Amino acid sequence: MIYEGKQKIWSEYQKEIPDDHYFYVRSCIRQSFFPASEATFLDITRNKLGKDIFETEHHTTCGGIAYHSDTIPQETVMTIIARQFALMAKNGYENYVCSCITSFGLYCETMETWREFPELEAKIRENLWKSCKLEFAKPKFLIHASDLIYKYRKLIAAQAVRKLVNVHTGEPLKVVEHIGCHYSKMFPSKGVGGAEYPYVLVGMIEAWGGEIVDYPERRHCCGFGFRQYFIKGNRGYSLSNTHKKFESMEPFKPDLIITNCPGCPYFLDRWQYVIAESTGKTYGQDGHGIPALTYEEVAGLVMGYDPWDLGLQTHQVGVEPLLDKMGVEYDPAKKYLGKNGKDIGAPAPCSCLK
Amino acid sequence: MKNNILIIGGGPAGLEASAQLQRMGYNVILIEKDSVLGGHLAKWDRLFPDGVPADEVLSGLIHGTEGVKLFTETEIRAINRLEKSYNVRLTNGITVLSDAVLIASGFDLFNAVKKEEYGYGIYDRVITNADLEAYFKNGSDKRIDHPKRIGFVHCVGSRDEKSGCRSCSKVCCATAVKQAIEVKESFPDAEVFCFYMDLRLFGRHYEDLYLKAQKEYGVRFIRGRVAEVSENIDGSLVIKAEDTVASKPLKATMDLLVLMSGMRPSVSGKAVGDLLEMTVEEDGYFAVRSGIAAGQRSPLPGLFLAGAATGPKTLPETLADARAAAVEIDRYLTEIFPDARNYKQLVRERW
Amino acid sequence: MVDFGFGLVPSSRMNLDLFDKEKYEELAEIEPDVRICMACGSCTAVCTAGKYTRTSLREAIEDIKNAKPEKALEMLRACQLCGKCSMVCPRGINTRHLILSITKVYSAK
Amino acid sequence: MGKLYDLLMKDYRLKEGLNACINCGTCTAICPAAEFYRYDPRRIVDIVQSKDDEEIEKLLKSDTIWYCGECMSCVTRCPRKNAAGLIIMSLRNLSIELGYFIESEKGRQQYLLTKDLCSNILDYGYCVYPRRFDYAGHPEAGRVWEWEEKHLDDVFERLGGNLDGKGPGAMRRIPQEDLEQIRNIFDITGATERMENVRKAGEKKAAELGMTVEEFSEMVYKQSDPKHLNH
Repeated sequence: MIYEGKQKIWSEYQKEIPDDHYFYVRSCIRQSFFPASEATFLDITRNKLGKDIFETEHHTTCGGIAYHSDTIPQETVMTIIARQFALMAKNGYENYVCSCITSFGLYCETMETWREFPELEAKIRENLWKSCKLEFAKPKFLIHASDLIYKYRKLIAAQAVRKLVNVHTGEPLKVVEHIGCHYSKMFPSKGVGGAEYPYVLVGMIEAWGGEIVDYPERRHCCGFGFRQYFIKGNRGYSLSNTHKKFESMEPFKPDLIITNCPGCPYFLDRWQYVIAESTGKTYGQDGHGIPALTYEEVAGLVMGYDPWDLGLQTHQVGVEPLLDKMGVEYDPAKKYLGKNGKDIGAPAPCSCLK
Repeated sequence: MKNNILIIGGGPAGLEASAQLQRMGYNVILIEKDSVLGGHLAKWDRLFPDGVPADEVLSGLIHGTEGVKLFTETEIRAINRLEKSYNVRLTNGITVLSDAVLIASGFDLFNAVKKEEYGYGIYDRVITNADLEAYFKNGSDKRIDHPKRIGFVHCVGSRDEKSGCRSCSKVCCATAVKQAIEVKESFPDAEVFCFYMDLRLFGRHYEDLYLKAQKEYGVRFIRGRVAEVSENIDGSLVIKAEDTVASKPLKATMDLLVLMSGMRPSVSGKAVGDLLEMTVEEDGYFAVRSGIAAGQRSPLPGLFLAGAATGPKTLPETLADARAAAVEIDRYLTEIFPDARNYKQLVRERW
Repeated sequence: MVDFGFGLVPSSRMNLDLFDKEKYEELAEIEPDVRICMACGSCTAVCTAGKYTRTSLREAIEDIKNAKPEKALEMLRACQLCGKCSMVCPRGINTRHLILSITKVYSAK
Repeated sequence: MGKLYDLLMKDYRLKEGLNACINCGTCTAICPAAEFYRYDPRRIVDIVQSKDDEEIEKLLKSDTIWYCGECMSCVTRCPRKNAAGLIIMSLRNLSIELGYFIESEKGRQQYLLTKDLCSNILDYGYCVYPRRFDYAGHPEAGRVWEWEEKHLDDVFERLGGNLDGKGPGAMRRIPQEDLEQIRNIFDITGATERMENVRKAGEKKAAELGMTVEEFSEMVYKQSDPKHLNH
């Protein structure tokens, strides 16, 4: 692997990311499964970086999951998107930051389709007025929330209390990055680093002291596949695609997987559980899995957030080996406590996965 | 009849046209931007279909240019069209008043780095056709270390709109087959695979070469374009394609992957064209005057084109082009150019 | 082991790393023309058995090269050795001999 | 030639997604579905560009068009700037519009998908809503979800969420006025009509099979014929 070759490509795919004043839009999956990640993101941008980032309670799903499950027409999803954009403009913002990768890809595609077919844009403008009495607007900058963390990765490193380094050996942690397919595969120029060697997560890992490992199936989808997951009869597809990735990364012995798509950390986590429980195979050390974290969680860890405030207890793959390597202090007894130490029980143990 | 003729480009087209025009008695000035003559031919080891050494062909071409005024490491600084002739200032300080100009600026090899998914310049064991020729010529390349499995990827920067190159580069299929045979000669134990979309083996003896590669060398031809390449922990490469004959995705591990970089319009040729405000077509190559019968004439009177400046060509085609250019230049300089009174009308009628 | 109601499913991806070079050389030894097939499909187009069954010499040759010899044998099982394919092969392959050779080499355990 | 093709061509996704295909196979080479289903996106594109209505109709009624996971990895690969994934989306769209989807096992799944995802959006403003994501239906969500499901309010409170709460925050209760607007959007852009049609088609199919809607739903959720898979 020739590092300089990648650098050359990275230098060709740098997108403009505005400095401040962001309109934040949440992700259905991230909110449902990783609510602490979004909370951490807002805390970092607002309180650690001092940025203005605004959220309105009136925004909704973009409809992307329903759209990519072919349950709603294109015109419907485009009008919902137009509504989100209108809310941004109404609140005086023009920098649109979304938490979801499916949304991000869909926004890019929608803007591109409107550009190519102005009559469609006109139709959506009309739809928006008819249905919501809102004025049509488009963002000046469309960015994914991971783009923002990427932009401020060095500021975060400056405030970090620890690095992505094994404190026992002094070696950098080996990190696998997984980019959501819809981040840049459709529009390579919209993603930091392009589609083949995206830099958005690599940049974070480098800035925070980890070592990136590139493995043959790096570019492959996690296997979500929308309808291929939601319907039980189709889940073999989803599972098998994740399995293919893990078989490919196994020889590299990664310590950690970092993701920027909301769904991927769920699938890369839970499918390890299913593979372990149904076949006995595990990919981490001594029967453990490989933790698959969101970029917000990884940022939070280096900045010294408590792992249980970050929600790491809601991953099925245990994160303790990673925390031990990083020298993160944590109280195992507090892992599953509710707010203010409330006892809310704990998950049943797995039969195979540690 | 000692007209000055300026020939731009010292590759096969420029050399051959120089030789022909010199023999006809013209005063030929040949400029070449590099320090050596021959263009890509100088970097190639052997040529399809019969494997003659490129050196031999090149020295033959150079030999024919005796008497030609030759300037290497020389480019054009400025060029003006006077009433009939071209006033050309060269970077070596010399100014030439030329009655006819031949652009033989050739092609650039596609920069394989741009086909990002193949990882040239990123994965250690991905090389190009040009790298392999250099290896055959010089005998060393640390990326080539007793490979057991070698893959050839056709159409790299050809027939690919994503890389901005729609056209077929014509020579890569035959080059791949030739190199597959040669690599098998160098490493008899190796398994060799060619991944192609269509095998365009149109020329004389090319099909024989293909048959030979299959029959005598056991080269495996797989119809399917390579979709992506990645690197294993041991540095070997994983390639993915669809075998479109079987309608199934496939993967294979390779120790060496050779990308058949195609032809792209020459960047330095384009710079010369810009000085003359010459039209290029959508594909980036220079436009000939009109249609298929235009031969070597450019839209500008007295300005001619030969070789890959007007699109991908094989070596024999390039040489034929050069000879045709010589004939057309001669015709122009004898039938149109001398008639000062009727020059404009003759240009209208016969250019 | 837990039953989730679904599980890993088989891959269709052909893996050329599994190609049995020695066996193939054995075949090429007795029928060298296996190397020169161009996969044009003429044989399959005229195949008598192919009209009624899934028989295809073109596919069988592909299957062998793609490390799926069992599929190749399956592809040739209904062949009646009528020889029409040998009449149309543009490369003049002795297809009957090739079919017999494939069966001989790859059926042997 | 081409009544169905003409209908397809009205779809912006097809206009964007279909240029002339050269059958190179780069899409299939990396397609997650081509590996785990009996599926070849290259052939789908080729059939559509053939404009052969008979073949297109077969596709619209088949399982084949439902194998794609819409990851769009094919878009990055195509040397002719085709988008097999977008072509699939327009085929699915037409299959639903014409009611053909109900003919195939995989297509039929739209009945459940439409019901679940659209009602999540209309009822809550989210595509996924944790109270409707049950461990029983999703055993792969793990022991940890089994636990979270029992303590959703506590878990969300602990993790800085705002489950069903007022104001902004993760999984907040989206105000009724906003849900009204989403419903209006559904009404005027054809989503409501589509939901109705899909529901009716599903119920009709259930009746044809002599099943109650519940039995039908259960079957659609779990059924997977081995014919979809490679051997």
